[in-house]
Amino acid sequence: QDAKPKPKLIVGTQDAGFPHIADASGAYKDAPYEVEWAVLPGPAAQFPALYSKSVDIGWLGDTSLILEQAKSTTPWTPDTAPLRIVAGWRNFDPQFRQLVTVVRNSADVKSLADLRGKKWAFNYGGINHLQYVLSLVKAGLQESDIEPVQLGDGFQAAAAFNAGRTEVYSGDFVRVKELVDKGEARILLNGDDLGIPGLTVYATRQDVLQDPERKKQLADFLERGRKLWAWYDANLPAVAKIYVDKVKYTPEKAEAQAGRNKSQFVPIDAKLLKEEQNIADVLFERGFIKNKVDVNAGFSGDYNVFTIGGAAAQ
Amino acid sequence: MSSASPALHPLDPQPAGAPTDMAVHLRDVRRVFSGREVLGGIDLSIPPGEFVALLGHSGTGKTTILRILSGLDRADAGTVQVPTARSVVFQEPRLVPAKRVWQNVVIGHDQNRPARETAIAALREVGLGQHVDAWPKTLSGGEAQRVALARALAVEPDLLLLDEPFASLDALTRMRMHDLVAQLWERHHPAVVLVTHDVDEAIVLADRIIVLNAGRITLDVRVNLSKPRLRTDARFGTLRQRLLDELGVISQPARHD
Amino acid sequence: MSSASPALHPLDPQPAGAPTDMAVHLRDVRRVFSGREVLGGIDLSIPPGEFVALLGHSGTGKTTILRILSGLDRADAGTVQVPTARSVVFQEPRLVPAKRVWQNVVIGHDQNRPARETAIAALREVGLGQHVDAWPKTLSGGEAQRVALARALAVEPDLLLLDEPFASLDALTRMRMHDLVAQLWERHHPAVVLVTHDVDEAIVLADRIIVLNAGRITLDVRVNLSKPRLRTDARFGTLRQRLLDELGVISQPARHD
Amino acid sequence: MTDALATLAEGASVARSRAPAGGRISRSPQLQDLSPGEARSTRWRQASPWQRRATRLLVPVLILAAWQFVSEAGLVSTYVLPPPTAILAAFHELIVTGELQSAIVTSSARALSGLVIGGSLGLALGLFAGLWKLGDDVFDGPMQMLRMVPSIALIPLFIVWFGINETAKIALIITATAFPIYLNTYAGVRGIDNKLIEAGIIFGLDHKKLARRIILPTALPSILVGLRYSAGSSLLALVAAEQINARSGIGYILTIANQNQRVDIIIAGIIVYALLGLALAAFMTFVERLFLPWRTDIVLG
Amino acid sequence: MTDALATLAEGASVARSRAPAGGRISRSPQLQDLSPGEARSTRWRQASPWQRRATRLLVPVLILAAWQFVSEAGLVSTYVLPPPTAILAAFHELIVTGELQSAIVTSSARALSGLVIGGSLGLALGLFAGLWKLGDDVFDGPMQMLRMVPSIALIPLFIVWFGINETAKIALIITATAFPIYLNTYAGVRGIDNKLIEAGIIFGLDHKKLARRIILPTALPSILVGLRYSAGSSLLALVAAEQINARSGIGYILTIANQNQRVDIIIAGIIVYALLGLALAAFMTFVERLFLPWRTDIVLG
Ligand SMILES: Nc1ncnc2c1ncn2[C@@H]1O[C@H](COP(=O)(O)OP(=O)(O)OP(=O)(O)O)[C@@H](O)[C@H]1O
Ligand SMILES: Nc1ncnc2c1ncn2[C@@H]1O[C@H](COP(=O)(O)OP(=O)(O)OP(=O)(O)O)[C@@H](O)[C@H]1O
Ligand SMILES: [Mg+2]
Ligand SMILES: [Mg+2]
Repeated sequence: QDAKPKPKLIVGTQDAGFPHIADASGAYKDAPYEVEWAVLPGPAAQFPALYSKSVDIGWLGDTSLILEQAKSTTPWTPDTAPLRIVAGWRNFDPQFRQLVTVVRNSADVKSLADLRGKKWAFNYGGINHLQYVLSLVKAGLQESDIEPVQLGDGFQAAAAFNAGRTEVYSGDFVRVKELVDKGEARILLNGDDLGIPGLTVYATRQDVLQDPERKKQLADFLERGRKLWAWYDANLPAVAKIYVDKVKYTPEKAEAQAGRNKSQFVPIDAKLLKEEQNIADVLFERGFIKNKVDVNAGFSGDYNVFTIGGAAAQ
Repeated sequence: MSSASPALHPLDPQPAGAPTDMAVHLRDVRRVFSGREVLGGIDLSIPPGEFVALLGHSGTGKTTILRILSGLDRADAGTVQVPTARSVVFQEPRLVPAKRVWQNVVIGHDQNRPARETAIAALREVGLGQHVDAWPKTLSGGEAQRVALARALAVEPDLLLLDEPFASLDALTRMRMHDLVAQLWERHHPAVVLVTHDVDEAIVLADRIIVLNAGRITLDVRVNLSKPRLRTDARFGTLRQRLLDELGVISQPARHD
Repeated sequence: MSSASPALHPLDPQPAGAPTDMAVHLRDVRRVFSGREVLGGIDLSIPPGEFVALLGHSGTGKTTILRILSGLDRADAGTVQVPTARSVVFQEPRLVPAKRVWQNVVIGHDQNRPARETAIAALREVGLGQHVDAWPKTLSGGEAQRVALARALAVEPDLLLLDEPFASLDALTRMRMHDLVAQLWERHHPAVVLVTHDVDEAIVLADRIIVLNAGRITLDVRVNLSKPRLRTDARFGTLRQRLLDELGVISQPARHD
Repeated sequence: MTDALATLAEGASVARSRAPAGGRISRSPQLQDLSPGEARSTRWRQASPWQRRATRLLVPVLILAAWQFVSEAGLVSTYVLPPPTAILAAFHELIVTGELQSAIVTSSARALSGLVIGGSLGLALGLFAGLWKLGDDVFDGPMQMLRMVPSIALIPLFIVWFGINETAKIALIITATAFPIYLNTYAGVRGIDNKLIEAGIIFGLDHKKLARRIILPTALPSILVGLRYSAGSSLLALVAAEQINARSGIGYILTIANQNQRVDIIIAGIIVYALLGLALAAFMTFVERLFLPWRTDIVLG
Repeated sequence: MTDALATLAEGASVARSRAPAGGRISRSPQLQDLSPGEARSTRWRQASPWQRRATRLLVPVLILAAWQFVSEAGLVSTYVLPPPTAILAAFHELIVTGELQSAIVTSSARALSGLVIGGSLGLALGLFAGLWKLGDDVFDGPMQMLRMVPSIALIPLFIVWFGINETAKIALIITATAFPIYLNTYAGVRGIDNKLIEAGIIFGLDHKKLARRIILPTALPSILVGLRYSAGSSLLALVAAEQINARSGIGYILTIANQNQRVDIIIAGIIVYALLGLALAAFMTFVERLFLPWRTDIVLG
């Protein structure tokens, strides 16, 4: 009886395990449209896929869109922004720190001021970089006060720190966890200390937001997303198993990964926008972006009702 | 010669004043290599079907003339008119090392079964029936030269250019090759230009002998001896002597029979 | 010959039974190419300083013998003993296209100023003083052959191997080259093996003439004529005839003076 | 011929001792025995096939040993370089789940399609630019420019042009493979001896036949070097190509492992690449033997 | 020679019409005028240098025009492919800040040091493996494996081994450049005509002199193709190398732009690479003219 094929909603992700988790949760099983996942690591692939309509919903870090917005010569407004964030999520469990600034004990850093002159590994762009920049701000230092060691990705930065080539590291915690556990290094600052929202977000194009049919699908997709996170929370071992089976994590790391990725949607509200605006301003002041950004244009709170539910919607 | 006046080539209108009854027509042809004039004004007309031998010291420009006649080189000045259908035996064998001997012989033909038969026949004629499927690199010097000869004779040119084709052949094989060239010439009378260093060979084969010296023609004689030409013939000896003198060879007693 | 019994080579102990007074010693040498026996048991001893000419049809194995003597090819069976110091004129010029003519001549020397002088002197001797700095590709066939000759004569070998070194030279240049080789031989008496297709050339130059036929030596004669050898000499004619008969060439009247 | 040249080594080493000195009138020649079957100095070329095979394995085995030593001595953190045993375990994991097998199949298919298209393109353009000035003028510039574009930088553009499916991946591989064959074809064609071309023209070959009968066969050794290179590039390009919405493949495994910090899998992946490289080399040697039967090798020892 | 061959085209196109048919006794030959200076069919080879230069520019200009059109017509979002004017602005930005100039200097220095070391290595190993079986056995395997290692995957390892300074960057470039020269040297050496080597040995050249006087000069065309490739690779390897603690360089600019999604700068960077590729090609052509004066080109038209 189902002669007409279901419409397709193509959703980008940067987590190769996520499509499997989504399947396992059954959250999208009986949706009136078909959800197709596209694994595209990094914003450099997500953006063109969005723009070229290869995907309808992209998967980004929250600062990625700020950077994208800053590039535009014509300022974005809520109506002209080509892309808008419609939902964001993060983990609130303090046990699963994501972003950290870590120092080697041998470096003899007692206070933030002692960071002066140290070799500091980080990777450019994205959230790890934000951790580095805001750590500097918090310590009251300029880049010229330290010896920055900039690397291509977080893994390289961690390798440099783990190999003893630098004394300080900013970035993802798990990559240096072993050193911290062994007592050779300690956490100096974490993301929350620095007011980094650290959201992963869904962003979509204006044309999706303006098409009534697509809008309905988007709303439904986000509402089912909430179910997915609920299932995830209740099935951590199953998720860990997916990470082991499908994307080759070691069991220990899979467990950590499953725990760390356990998330809930965050309302796109004034509080969040304030934090985001702060980040945009710091990036501008420090010269990392060329234009001032009004984050209201890139964030849409219209779908809070679906991600958070009626209670949080006002 | 039995040839009629040749048809004009449709693509190349005859330059005014060029004789139309000649197979080869060179007028005041010059060639300069890096400032040195190698050919200094060559005038030469060869009627269709004439067999011309070209003598001259090493480095006087014989190969250069042949290259211009073949179209492989372009004169710097002068008029050059040659038949469209030309065939060449180069001074080196020039076999494609990546092709077997028989494929080299019929390199210009459609390479099918009949072509292979043609090649085998041609190779048998030059005494290489055993080397049909060999690679060129495994041939002896004389064998390679004969393959090149077979290749040149497997087509039917109006102008056949032979650059020392028998240089590395022994006396017996050389005589067989003379016969072969004579046969081919009998069959359809191409104009032939044969470069050789062997004065006797020139007299035996050619209608006309030209001596080149320092890039100019210094002698142009007709060989008015009936065939087969015997070295015992007094006129043979006289002609040989004249050519050797022209070439500056001090007479060897043995050459005066 | 003026040579004493040669010293033993320190690295290669003399095989038992091999004569020590010979420059070249081949015993029952065989060579097979892809199943075909090209050399079928060659026995040949050449004392130091002897000038040997090697005659034979195209493809009988002359070059193969020279390659074995030069050390470039290894016999399949038999004994081979040759002097350490050898020099070769190959059947093709084999010049390095990336090196100028003079560098090719002294390819084995330290390439400094004196080497260039040596090269220029050698090139003058072969009549190529003008082509010292030319690239090999710009040479005519005979010029390239003469460069190869100059290269071979610029060293002082105990065994000189010449594979048709005069094939593409005109009569005059050829005679000059004969003189050059004779001079070199006078100077320090190397053993020489000269492959040629010119019977007269063999008689004029060699002490001893060997005819090869289908991979075997079928004639080995000494040339007992005093030098300079005149073609008018009756014994010259007799020897020539004997060689031509051995090579299977039907007597040409002109050859019977 | 190989043997012929091998024998030369001796002749040469002795001939060298000849002094090109003054004008002695007579001399007693130093003799040399070149008889077959003589006991000669043992040289590598006389090593048995087994000896040679052993040597081929020597370097890899040495590397492995050094690696295990470095790991066990704790000279390098296992984060960065896990011990060989850990890599073995990673291989086990990849093979048991069937991932490696399916990756090789998927990736090979991608690499091969890209290689076939890119290679043909490179060959055609290389012939064209090598033989005709017009081709040279029109295509050489763009090719020289194209080859300098880092394929990573092309990903966003290719996503836009070709989408996120197979087309984009194969397009990336094509750009990586076309150039080496182009360059080597071009050079191979330019390196052909004029004399052969001249002979071909005299014997009535038109351009097409000239290309097929003389130029292609004669330039083939060079073209095959290009193919060797392209085949390698096609596999390497998978690392970039399989970042675009891939669910399997060797490049995918590497990318994911990189994101997971599974150094053991990264190294296993590198080893798979290395082995593919060896297999490729062996295959190309076979292809060369097959297509270049007329070539004789020179080997000095 | 070039001219000589160019003239052939005509001869050939006519000669082709000759029928290899039966045994006519007499025939009137079709004649052809080969006089110099005759008006001949206009062919590309007779184009003036200006015409040829214009053609060389044609394709790039066409691409530029198509690009501007596509951008203006709105066929591709400017986010993905900004119009040429935007790229110009990006260039302006890079030049005004002095970034581009310093990047070219820094990167060239890095690329050159890597190229010199890697190239020498590849050349030495290529000669060794090409000429000696022992070298072939010991080095060919590892080289064939090494070339398949994706350089991105080597970065963490190199950080540990070589640190975070220039050494690690240059080491990465070395791995990228050694292989192409190795492969082409190896092939070039294997392709040398036996006959020349034989002559060299007969005239008393030991292995070293043989390599210097005959093998190297004769294999040089092939080695220069390898150099062409390696020079390109050295620049491309910067994209990976300059991820390691770099603050300037072309690769750095590209990486940063990629992470910032500054498509305009990425494209500007690609253009810089393309121009470097052209400059490299021109330079290599110059080098080839300089080092291969004995070579004659064949060009069919
Ligand atoms: N491409 C070239 N560049 C420079 N010089 C050349 C070139 N081709 C030929 N020559 C020179 O022109 C002269 C004539 O050469 P050509 O080959 O015509 O001589 P040849 O009469 O055939 O001599 P041989 O009998 O030795 O073959 C020679 O001195 C040669 O060096
Ligand atoms: N490498 C090889 N492989 C196969 N056959 C070969 C090889 N080298 C030579 N031959 C064959 O051995 C035979 C003898 O060759 P060789 O070169 O010794 O003859 P030649 O007497 O020098 O003849 P020419 O006077 O023509 O130079 C020839 O038939 C040749 O085809
Ligand atoms: Mg000539
Ligand atoms: Mg021979």
